[in-house]
Amino acid sequence: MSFFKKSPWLLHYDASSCNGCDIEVLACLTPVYDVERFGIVNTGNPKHADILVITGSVNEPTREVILNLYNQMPHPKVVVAVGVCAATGGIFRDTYNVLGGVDTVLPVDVYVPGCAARPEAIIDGVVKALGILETKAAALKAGAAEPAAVEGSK
Amino acid sequence: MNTTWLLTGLIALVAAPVLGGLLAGFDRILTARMQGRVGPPLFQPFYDVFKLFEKRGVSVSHFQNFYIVCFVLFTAFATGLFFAGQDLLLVVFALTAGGVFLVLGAFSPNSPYSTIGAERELLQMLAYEPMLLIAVMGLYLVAGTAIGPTPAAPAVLDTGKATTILACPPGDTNRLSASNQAASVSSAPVPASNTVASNSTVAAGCGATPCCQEAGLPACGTPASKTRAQADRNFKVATILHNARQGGMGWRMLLNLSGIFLGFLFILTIKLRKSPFDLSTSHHGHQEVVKGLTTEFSGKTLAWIEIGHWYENILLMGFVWLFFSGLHPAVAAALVAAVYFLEILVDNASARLKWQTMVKAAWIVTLVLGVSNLLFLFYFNR
Amino acid sequence: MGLGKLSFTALKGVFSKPATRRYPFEARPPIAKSRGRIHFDDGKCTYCSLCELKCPPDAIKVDRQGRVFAIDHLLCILCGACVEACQKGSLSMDAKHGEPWTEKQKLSWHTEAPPKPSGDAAPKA
Amino acid sequence: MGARTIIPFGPQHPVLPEPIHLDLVLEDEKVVEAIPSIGFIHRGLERLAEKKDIHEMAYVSERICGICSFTHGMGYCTAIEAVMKIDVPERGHYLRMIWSEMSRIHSHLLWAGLLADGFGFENLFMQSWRLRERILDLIEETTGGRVIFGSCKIGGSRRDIADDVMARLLKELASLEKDCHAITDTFMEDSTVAKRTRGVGVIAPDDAIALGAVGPMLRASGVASDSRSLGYALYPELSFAPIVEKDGDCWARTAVRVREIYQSFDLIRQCAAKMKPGPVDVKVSGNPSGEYWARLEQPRGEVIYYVKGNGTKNLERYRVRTPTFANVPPLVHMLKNIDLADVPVIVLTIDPCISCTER
Repeated sequence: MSFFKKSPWLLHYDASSCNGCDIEVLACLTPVYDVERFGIVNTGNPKHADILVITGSVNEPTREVILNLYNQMPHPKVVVAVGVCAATGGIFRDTYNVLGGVDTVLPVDVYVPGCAARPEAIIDGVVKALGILETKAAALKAGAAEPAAVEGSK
Repeated sequence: MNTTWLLTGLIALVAAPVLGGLLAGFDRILTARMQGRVGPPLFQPFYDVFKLFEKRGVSVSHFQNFYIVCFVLFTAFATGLFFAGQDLLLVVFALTAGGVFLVLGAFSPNSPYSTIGAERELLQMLAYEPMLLIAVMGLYLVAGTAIGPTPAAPAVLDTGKATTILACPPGDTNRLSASNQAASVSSAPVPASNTVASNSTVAAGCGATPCCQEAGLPACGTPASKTRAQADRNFKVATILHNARQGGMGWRMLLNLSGIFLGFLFILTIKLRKSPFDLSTSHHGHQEVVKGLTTEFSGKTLAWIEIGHWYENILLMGFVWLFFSGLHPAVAAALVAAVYFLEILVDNASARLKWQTMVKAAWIVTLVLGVSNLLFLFYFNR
Repeated sequence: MGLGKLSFTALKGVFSKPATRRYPFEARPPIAKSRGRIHFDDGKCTYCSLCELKCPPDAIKVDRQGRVFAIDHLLCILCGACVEACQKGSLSMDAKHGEPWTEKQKLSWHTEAPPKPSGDAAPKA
Repeated sequence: MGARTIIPFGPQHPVLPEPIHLDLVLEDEKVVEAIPSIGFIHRGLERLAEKKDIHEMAYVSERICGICSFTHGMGYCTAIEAVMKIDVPERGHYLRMIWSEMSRIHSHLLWAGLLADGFGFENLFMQSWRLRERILDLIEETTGGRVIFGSCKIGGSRRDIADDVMARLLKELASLEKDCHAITDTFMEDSTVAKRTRGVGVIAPDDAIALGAVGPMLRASGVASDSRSLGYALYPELSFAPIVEKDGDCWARTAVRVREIYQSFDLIRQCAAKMKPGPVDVKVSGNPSGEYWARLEQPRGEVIYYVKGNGTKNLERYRVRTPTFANVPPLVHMLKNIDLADVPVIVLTIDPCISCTER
């Protein structure tokens, strides 16, 4: 029996989003969507978090930050890419400063489509991520080695 | 300490985290409802802590976790002591020691956020500690037996019902029996065997309960005058409870301590880390120092900090109970719940203030409400 | 000036129904115009590729010869330009939002073998 | 004591939903200096004008920022329309104004929540966002999107608001306006809030002008400057006056925005009253040639769109000067010799939109 499913704490980082998905992630925490019903708390602190929610595409300066945040999170952890920019780079894919989706830097577990992703879609995505989190927790419990920290190729 | 009290202390050690977790669960649901949302399940705090135990931790310095163990041990120790009816002063200092360890733990990783959190926690201690001590003194003056008048010249007052020694809080029927021998016998509750059985109900009521001994009062059969000195000056929780209940102080206890009680409510907001004063760390990490004190802790250590807070909260609620201890237990319980509700309401109706404001406000409250109440007890309520 | 201006609202919250929509358990009534996800109806499509032309993020790829319509939902910004461009009404906006995926499905949608080899009489604008 | 510490504030920080990085040089808890570094969300959006055609650029322009998205789309379209000399039908203008005022309400309520969160008033944050959801519902009902409206196109509006929807919208807005008072009264009158905002981050009118402040920031310092009075769209048809406060502190900036919420309610009512049935858009053909500066009033202040067309379907140059960019110098000016606890409050009262600023 794992408690990860009942108490997932998330950390939100705006990689280079237009704020649209950002404010929808925040809206999930507020009365109308209230994800605290599932025990989800926005910790704002990588050391407390289980789920890394990233909005927006990755560019050169944020890449380091994302890696830093991800590596500071203790295991087990999952990554949810919210919005099309976080998934593929979206409409900004072609610009000179965008490297692409979050998966160019980190292993992404769940992609949430939408521009901007709706709070309902984000809730669905996080709920889906919980299953993955639990599998990872079970693997760790069974004695699997901790996955190595993700290194950025400079 | 007799076995009954020892047992309650041990039970409290086990029960406090459970109750504290439930209290936190209620707190989160109520807070959510006040904010117009549904909120988490009642057992959410337990889920959180169990999850944290499963999670891997990251620690920056080796001492970090050791300090937290000390924090939890001291807090639990303080809680145990309190519910074992032991010395209130010791409880307060053990609690403070726990707090100091938490601060040390937060200092040790050397991260800027947790350092600022630790500094703020120290400022918070600076703000609430005087009032906490005044509260202890107030309780002591009113119900901690008494700083009796010198045996040679007891002041005598006609309460209308019977002649009572003034130093005894009004309505303290225990002392009625003693009034026969007012000049020579102490103001301490007189064991049944020593008393002229003029007021048999009271005497029996007192003698029948084992609380005289539990409270460390002169054992039945010993001449009261001999042990008077140690019985008189006593900070024990058991004594306070005994005097308040057996003495039937009722509302008068709260009335006599009204200033101190209000002041205590004020600092309770700091201690419970509620909104106007949740400077060093708060339940939600939306603030300038992220999570302040707890920023650098993770996994098991964070879970232990949470458990430590549960202990602390139950201890504080027990402290609040002391103010109501003269009342019927059901009334007292309802009042304690009301106090907690009030704290949640205040949490949800105020912004976080700055530390300067906090220290200033806490000290003004301490001076105005606490000290004046104390002076009143010293000079007018002897 | 006053202390606790919000306490009345807070107290009212304790005794009234919360504003929360319990989403996964109770979905709210759909709003008709809501832009949730592009729906493709393969029966009507003539593979004219007008939608591909109008799509700002180039999420739609149409192979006119092979009669393949492909849309990448992880690129689609839900602007609805393709729906407006579509002359045959084979594209429409679904009010329901898209589902989360654990894997990227790059070209995730329909492939259609030509049912009638009448050539591409696509209605070009 | 006196030892300096540097607090890294951002790019990931719970009080900042957006990545801006400030190195706060502290002496104890006093901020001696704040060194901002930006560039975390630069995407290179303006350059996309070379790859997307002018009609697609309207969607791209909306994604400059998700909070004031509608104004971005509208500003871009206004500029292009001026270059191409397109006359937008009256109803199209009114619809645009209704949506832009709705987005102002949504933006200000959102900001109010974030500010409340900045000074640790969680309930106020929740209550503000609870009300904001109601305006978002109206936006979704009329445009189909919650934060990205996608309703502005070159030549007018992509959607119309039916009369029955409009009637419902006005009714809901009236009830929302009534409910807003509980929140705004708290912002204006609660003493714990006043303790955190009054006298904090004061900026004098002269400084505000000299440092180039715009929008509510400038109006809070007593300068009546509102780009809506320049007369884009059909704002000259409506009666309103710029909202001005004198104190120039965080409280005054809050007051300006709070009063603007009610002003926007009023403007929407005026628009609805003046609107007549008719077409909402005109057909656009051809490519722009020439250049234009469009100045609009965003929730955050004056925003400028520069477009330069060369007769092809792609723009030669597209440039946006956003209000937050103009408000950063006054912010850095205010962030000196204050408490660390005041930093989030001051940063938030400029209503930073980093995503606009860096695009």
